[in-house]
Amino acid sequence: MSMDIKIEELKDKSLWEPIPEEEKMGAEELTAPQVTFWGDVWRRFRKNRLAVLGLVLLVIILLFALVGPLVSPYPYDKQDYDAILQAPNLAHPFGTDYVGRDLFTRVMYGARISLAVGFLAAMVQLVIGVLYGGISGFMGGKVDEIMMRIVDIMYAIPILLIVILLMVVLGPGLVNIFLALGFFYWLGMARIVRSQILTLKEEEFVLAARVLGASTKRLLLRHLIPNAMGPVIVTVTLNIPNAIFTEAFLSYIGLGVSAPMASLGSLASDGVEYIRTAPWLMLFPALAIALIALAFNFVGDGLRDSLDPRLRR
Amino acid sequence: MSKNLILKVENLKTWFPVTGGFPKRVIGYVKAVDGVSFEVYEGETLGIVGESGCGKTTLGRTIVRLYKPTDGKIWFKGEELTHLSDKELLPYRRKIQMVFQDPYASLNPRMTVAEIIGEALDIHKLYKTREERQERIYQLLETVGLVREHANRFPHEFSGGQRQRIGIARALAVQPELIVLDEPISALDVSIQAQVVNVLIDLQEKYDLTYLFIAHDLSMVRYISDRVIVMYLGNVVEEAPSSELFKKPLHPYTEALLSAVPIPDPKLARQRKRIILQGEVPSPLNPPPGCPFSTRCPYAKDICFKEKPPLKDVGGRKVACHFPLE
Amino acid sequence: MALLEVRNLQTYFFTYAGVVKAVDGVSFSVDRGEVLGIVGESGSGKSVTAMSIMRLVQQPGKTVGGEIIFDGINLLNLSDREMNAYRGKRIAMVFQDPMTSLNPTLTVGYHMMELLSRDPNLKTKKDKIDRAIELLKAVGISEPEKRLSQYPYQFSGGMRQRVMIALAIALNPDLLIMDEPTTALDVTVQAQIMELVKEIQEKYHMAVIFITHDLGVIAGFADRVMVMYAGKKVEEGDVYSIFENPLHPYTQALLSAVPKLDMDRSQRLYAIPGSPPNMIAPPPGCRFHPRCPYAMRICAKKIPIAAGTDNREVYCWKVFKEMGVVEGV
Amino acid sequence: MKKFRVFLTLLLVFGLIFGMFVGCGEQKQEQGQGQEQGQGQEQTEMVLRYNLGTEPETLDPAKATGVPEMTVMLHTFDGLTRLDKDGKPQPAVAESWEVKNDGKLYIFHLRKDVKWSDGQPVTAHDFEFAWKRALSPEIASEYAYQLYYIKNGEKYNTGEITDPNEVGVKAIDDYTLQVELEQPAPYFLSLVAFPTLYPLPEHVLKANPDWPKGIDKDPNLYVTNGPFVLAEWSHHDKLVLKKNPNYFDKDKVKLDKLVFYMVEDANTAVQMFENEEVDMIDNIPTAQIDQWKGKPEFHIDPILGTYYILVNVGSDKTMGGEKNPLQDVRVRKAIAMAINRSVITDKILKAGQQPAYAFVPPGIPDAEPGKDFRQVGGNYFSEDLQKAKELLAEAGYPDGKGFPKLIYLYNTSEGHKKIGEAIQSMLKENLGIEMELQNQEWKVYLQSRNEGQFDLARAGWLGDYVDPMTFLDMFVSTSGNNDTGWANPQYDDLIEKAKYETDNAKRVQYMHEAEDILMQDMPIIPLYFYTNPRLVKTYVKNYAAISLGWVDFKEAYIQK
Amino acid sequence: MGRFIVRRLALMVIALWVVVTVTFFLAHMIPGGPFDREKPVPEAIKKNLEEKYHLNEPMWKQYLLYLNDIIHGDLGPSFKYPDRTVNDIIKESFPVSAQLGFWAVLMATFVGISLGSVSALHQGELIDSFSMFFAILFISLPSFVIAPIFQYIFGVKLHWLPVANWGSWKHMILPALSLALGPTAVIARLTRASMLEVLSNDYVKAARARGLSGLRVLIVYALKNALIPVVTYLFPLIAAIFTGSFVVEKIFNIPGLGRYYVTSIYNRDYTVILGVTVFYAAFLILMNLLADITYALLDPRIRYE
Repeated sequence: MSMDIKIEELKDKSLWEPIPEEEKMGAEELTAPQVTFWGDVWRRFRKNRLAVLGLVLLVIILLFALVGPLVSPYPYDKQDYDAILQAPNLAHPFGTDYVGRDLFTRVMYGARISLAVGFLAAMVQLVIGVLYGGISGFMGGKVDEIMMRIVDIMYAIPILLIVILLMVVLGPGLVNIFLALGFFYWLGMARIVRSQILTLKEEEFVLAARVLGASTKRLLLRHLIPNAMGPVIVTVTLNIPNAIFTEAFLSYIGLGVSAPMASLGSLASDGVEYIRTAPWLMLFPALAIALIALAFNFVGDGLRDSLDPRLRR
Repeated sequence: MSKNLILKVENLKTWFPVTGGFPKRVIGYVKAVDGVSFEVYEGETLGIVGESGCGKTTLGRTIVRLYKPTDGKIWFKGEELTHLSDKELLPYRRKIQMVFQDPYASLNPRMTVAEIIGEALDIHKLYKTREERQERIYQLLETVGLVREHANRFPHEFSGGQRQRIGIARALAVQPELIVLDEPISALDVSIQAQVVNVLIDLQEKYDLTYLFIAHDLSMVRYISDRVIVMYLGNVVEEAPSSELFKKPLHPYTEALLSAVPIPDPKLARQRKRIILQGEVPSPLNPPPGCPFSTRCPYAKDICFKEKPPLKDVGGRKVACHFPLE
Repeated sequence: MALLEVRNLQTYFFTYAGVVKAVDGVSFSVDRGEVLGIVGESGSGKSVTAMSIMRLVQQPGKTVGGEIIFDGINLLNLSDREMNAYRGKRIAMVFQDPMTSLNPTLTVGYHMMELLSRDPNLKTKKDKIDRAIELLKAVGISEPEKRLSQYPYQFSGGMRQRVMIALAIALNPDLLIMDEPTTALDVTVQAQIMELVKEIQEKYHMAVIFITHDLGVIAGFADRVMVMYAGKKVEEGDVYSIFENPLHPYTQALLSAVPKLDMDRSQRLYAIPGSPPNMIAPPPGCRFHPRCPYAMRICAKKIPIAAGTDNREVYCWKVFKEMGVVEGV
Repeated sequence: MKKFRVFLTLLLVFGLIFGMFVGCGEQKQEQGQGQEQGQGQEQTEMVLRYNLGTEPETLDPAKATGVPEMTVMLHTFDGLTRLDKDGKPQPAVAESWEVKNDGKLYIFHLRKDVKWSDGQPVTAHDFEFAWKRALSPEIASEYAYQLYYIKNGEKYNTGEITDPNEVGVKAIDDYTLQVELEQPAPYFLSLVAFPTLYPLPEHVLKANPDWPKGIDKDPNLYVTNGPFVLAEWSHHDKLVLKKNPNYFDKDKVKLDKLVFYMVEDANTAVQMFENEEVDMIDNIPTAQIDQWKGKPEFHIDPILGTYYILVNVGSDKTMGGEKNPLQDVRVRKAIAMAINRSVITDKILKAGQQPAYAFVPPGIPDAEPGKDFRQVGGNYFSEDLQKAKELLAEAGYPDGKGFPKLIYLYNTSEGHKKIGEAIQSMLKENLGIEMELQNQEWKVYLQSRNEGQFDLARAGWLGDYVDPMTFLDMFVSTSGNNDTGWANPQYDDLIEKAKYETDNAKRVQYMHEAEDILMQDMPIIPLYFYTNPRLVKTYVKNYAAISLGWVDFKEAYIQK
Repeated sequence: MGRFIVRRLALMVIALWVVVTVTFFLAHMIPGGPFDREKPVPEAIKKNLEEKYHLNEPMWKQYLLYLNDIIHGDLGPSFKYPDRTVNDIIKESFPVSAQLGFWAVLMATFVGISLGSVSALHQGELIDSFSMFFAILFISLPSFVIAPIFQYIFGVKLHWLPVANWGSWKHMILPALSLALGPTAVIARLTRASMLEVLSNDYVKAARARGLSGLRVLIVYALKNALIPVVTYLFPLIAAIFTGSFVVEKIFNIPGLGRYYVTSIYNRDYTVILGVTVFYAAFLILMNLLADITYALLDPRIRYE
């Protein structure tokens, strides 16, 4: 407290002179330090141990998946019959598979395919879901009613069963997986975007833009969609591992990517029968899936927390 | 005060349908604004007061055509607006602007201040070169007491009062003639309210603006307005010049409202006799058949429950009451 | 002896951006039967002060210093269980937003019965129901029997606040803390509630701490007023002298920022320049000095010390100077 | 409070509903425990548990088509004959038979002590009834063509004639069955050991035309004449047979119970075997073979089957749209010679498979007693990289230059994928031929194969009966199985001649000549001959593993 | 509420019709038919078979025939298992899946809620990160990896539990555990998020200010309200889990409904494909409806209409 101030100290006359206006801390000084919206999110995100761990993991995994197969001394489909089913060793850190291919390279390559499945399926649902939900929420009224009833009905469709059916109809392959997944996985996204748009539509900044005479395009592109992105990004992040898992499941039932292309899911399901004799064949791909899922989940959870409007202001 | 009519509202109704049942159909209407008429003259400030749910915000938003009215007419300088399409409205959007209540919600958090203000200029193409646009933005910021360094900052970096001034700058950008101020200060701290009010008054004098000042804070309304409209349950119950209204309310609701305003003076506050209203505001879905205020009016008589009193002239003022106070 | 004596209370929030000293060395006391108004704007620390007394400051906040002596006992030294015996029973609290203060999934009756089961005098269920009805009646709720089985959503804001008050007074507490109980309400409802609070306070002779940002609300109600700014007390005194003769420039500014009854637009309101300080890095010295029209060099350097007479306390170098304590300046 | 109670009530209601399920389960549970106890008391009950691998589609002999159904019904029925462990027909219900009219007329003399499990005697009428039933269009039996050898069988089945009495099967008296054939069929005595030709209890089916519907709920409805009778059938779970007390040959039957599990997951099956939950399993995952090799539980049983590559020679263009080089026999031979089969059998499959350099697998007797058809026929080619390269160069693709990219089609499965990947890598490395792997789900694959939508396709064939014909008649130009587009009139002629030849030595000679032609033209490239790796607990004795894929436990027993 | 249910049931009929139609035509679009085998069936026999099952009729007629059957509650005969009807198959296998699912849901709910609550109460602390790490770990491994590992550890290595098959309670533990892991994590996260939201509510603060004991506030004020979204998640979860999982049922050889998802498609067993899909869809819709009703019961603020 200030009680220890000595009267003597206060005798300095200069202390009692008024502060000239120009020396005062600017009256219009901004109270908050300059941070952009995402800068603020990042600060919050950084405080979340698991989220940061997830992000670091993700960067490492992406690096391995993108660069790894390029620098690896073994092509992913190079077979070596003299090195069949080798346990992890210096030459092959993850061991080799049943035709002597380097598992480390294959896992990196598989991660690339799995991530591609995840990202692209997410992209498809992002595009369809955001557009569908955006239109439904923005138009409102009858259009919204009908569009949402369609979503309700589609929700009653057992998605996985239909995806399997579709995969059999379309045949296996990477592109078909995107199609089959994207075809149905946008439903949740559409609902999220719609409810976001519905709330945002009534926000005053949107009303303000309307009063200024902003066109529909401007309203959607500059005001509504950018502000709905928070939950959308979180959903996408959390859906990427879902897509990867679905691909893994499809691989397990024989509807995944075609050989010798390999996804983590197909590698792991190939490895299952080696659980006793060459456990690394299952272990490493499964571990890679787990790491990717963990990373995305951590990042998604972290983003959700740091984007949470209740924690802002 | 010049007596040029700038805005005329006639029997305006804004009802919101309520749906339900199976199959879905309209089962009723929230009669947020239910037959409101008034006139606004150039350069004046018309205050609109009432408690939450009285329809004052809906009225404001209907005037700027955020809502399409169910019935009635709005004339702006002789032009009827209710039938215009969005495209046809565009020129009027320049003339009639709005400032919103919540300084936190009324600015897009993803846009910088320059973008927010510049958007108004973009929509109405109010500049020729980029430099001119930039200059306009700086100018507007300075007009509301901010500095040009603020242009590239984001809204959340500003305090409530500063944000509200950004909102005002945005409205000013298109050089409007009429501004609807929808509770522009009620979300602000007391010490900040005066900043904003002063800016508003300065601007009005400088640009000869007409204000529609919507508020629930009576003391501020009294201070800033030339005339005041009191709303209750979607209806205008009283209209009078500001000073007269506060001196001598004619409607029992106005009287009760005034007596409820806290007075920052311990002695006066303790002496004052308050009129404490009983009960709750009825639902706008099912307004009372007679006078909207009849259910809570201490002076209500039989006729008040049966017949809705019209807004009629009483010595240069208007009141909607069967038995105006003497 | 005062019923409640708060000494040098410090409650800080340890946020990711830094330490927010929401309440930074505040002292005051409340006597039995006395109404203390705490006035301040958002961020001034008034609500945190109340929560500190209730020991309900939540993560990442923590009361890091000071004493809260209630009826001779330092509440900060109590265990959670011991503190619970005080809450509701000896110190009750009413919150700002009546819409969210009741559990939406429980009936009003459940809220009341749950609390009344702590009253040893009410033995049977019927006793409790009778008491609950009596309480609802006391706060002006009609048809209390029917209301007991209703859910909060079936009540209007004003009604809910009445329920909150009924809950607060149910166990006859010695001290009632009201944290902006009328801010979220319309003026006419605010008037109703203030009337009710006044009535109850007089009837039960409770001590009340009434927190508000609106000086007008407490003018007719409080005995004493404490004004807070940026986590610190700036002025305290009895209600008449504060309103008639505000000493601190901030209190003065607050009063003159509101239009008086006889003011018209030719007279401008006094607008306090600038914005409330950033609480992570508050200005040094007097926290108000950047916005103060009288700021002197000392204001930017030293935290003001208390000045004032008997029932008056002001923390301002200008007032200090005018009192002539330090010779020659 | 009220709502909280509603919530609790809701929970309670759900609890009750689930309780019902749990209740149902508990009943089963008791049964399960009973069995486990049974397994413990070896003296009183001898139980053998075998993994069938999948749920039998039906236990109606007329409709059954697969090995699992075959395996079950083998134990519940006896036909006129029964195959021994070498696949040779031995007398069963028929104690003797006469073959007349150049092999076109069979007269079977039935045992008189054979009874249905409900005590009624098995008569020749039951055979006549069963066979005509299987042929009737309403039953729509998929294997009805097994009876097309019988006079007018096909005509009746296709609706050309409608009077069943015109079909050439007739019970002369209760214990004499006369069968007239369209043409001589040397393996007809084996055929009568198959389910489609089992007898059926006419008295039961007359009363219950929907038979065998409902046998899963009441196993007693399944009236049979085999060593075992049905005791329990819990779908997709297990099927329990118990010893048939009315069986005429019951003295040879030692097992009290035979439990068939339907574990589809091969990996799970192995783990169950290790955890003493099953006594015998087939289909060991190749991944785990190394681990079991050399252990007494590990058996490699023979099975009649060949794994080969189908070559699409019928189409002028490859799947990529370029000129089809596979029409050139030199290219086909080059590919055949460039594949290192021992890598596939020894390093990938590991279950004792034999590299195949011919089509008909070993295990089929030649004309001369004691000789094997394969042994007599010998190998048709050998792996020779140098020669392969030369052939490819001769065909105009030195080092694979200009060779279009081929599509290798396989049905989705781990094993096929591995082999495909190996071949892909070998062709690329050895010949410079690029190959793209394309997997399809089984029935899509069948359709693609049938429509010629492939360049190369994996294929496999398991014999239906122990005779080269079951392999060779696939590639006649009119065969529905010949998806190669290859047609050789000479070949067709030889097969036709072999079919009607009654002199076995000549017949076999025709078939050797046919195989010569097949391997000369090479529309198919053989890879290896199948084996049937099994895990069998050492205490399981005297079972008969039949090279057609199934196991006969009639005389098996357990000795710990 | 009554009207709401009627409306939802009407929507359910439409939804089921859509499901039937989409599935019907998709199923028939797949190349190959139920009677295609490697050894092709002679044409004449195929004709007999197709006549028997009306597969020779034009597609629209088959569709109408099927619609007619399904309206009468008859899902038709199975093609693959000629002696069984689809109704039989569902009647026999659903209780098995449901029983297994019940234990899995119970396990998931109990562990999930505990993990989530602990995590929320200690937000930002180490135990929060720890709980969430494990919760997320649970959903990070595909069940076809976890299940064989369980079999190996608890069956082959430790001999504690049977590797597979169906029968005693012992047989249920591993598959139920495999099934429960994913939902456990979801419930844990859901509980955490909703608990955090509830804890930030004024009524929790107000309850504490009234001096109610910590446990009471936790259960009556925090947990009870936080569980509302969890309970509503439970119903769709029940729909998903009670109808069985292909992977778990295949690996543990459980005679449940889930096995038919994939196998019926592979077999082109049209009626089973349709039957299983329609049953699942109907169950899902019913559960969603129950979820909404429960929501209204638990939260008095929600009133439909």
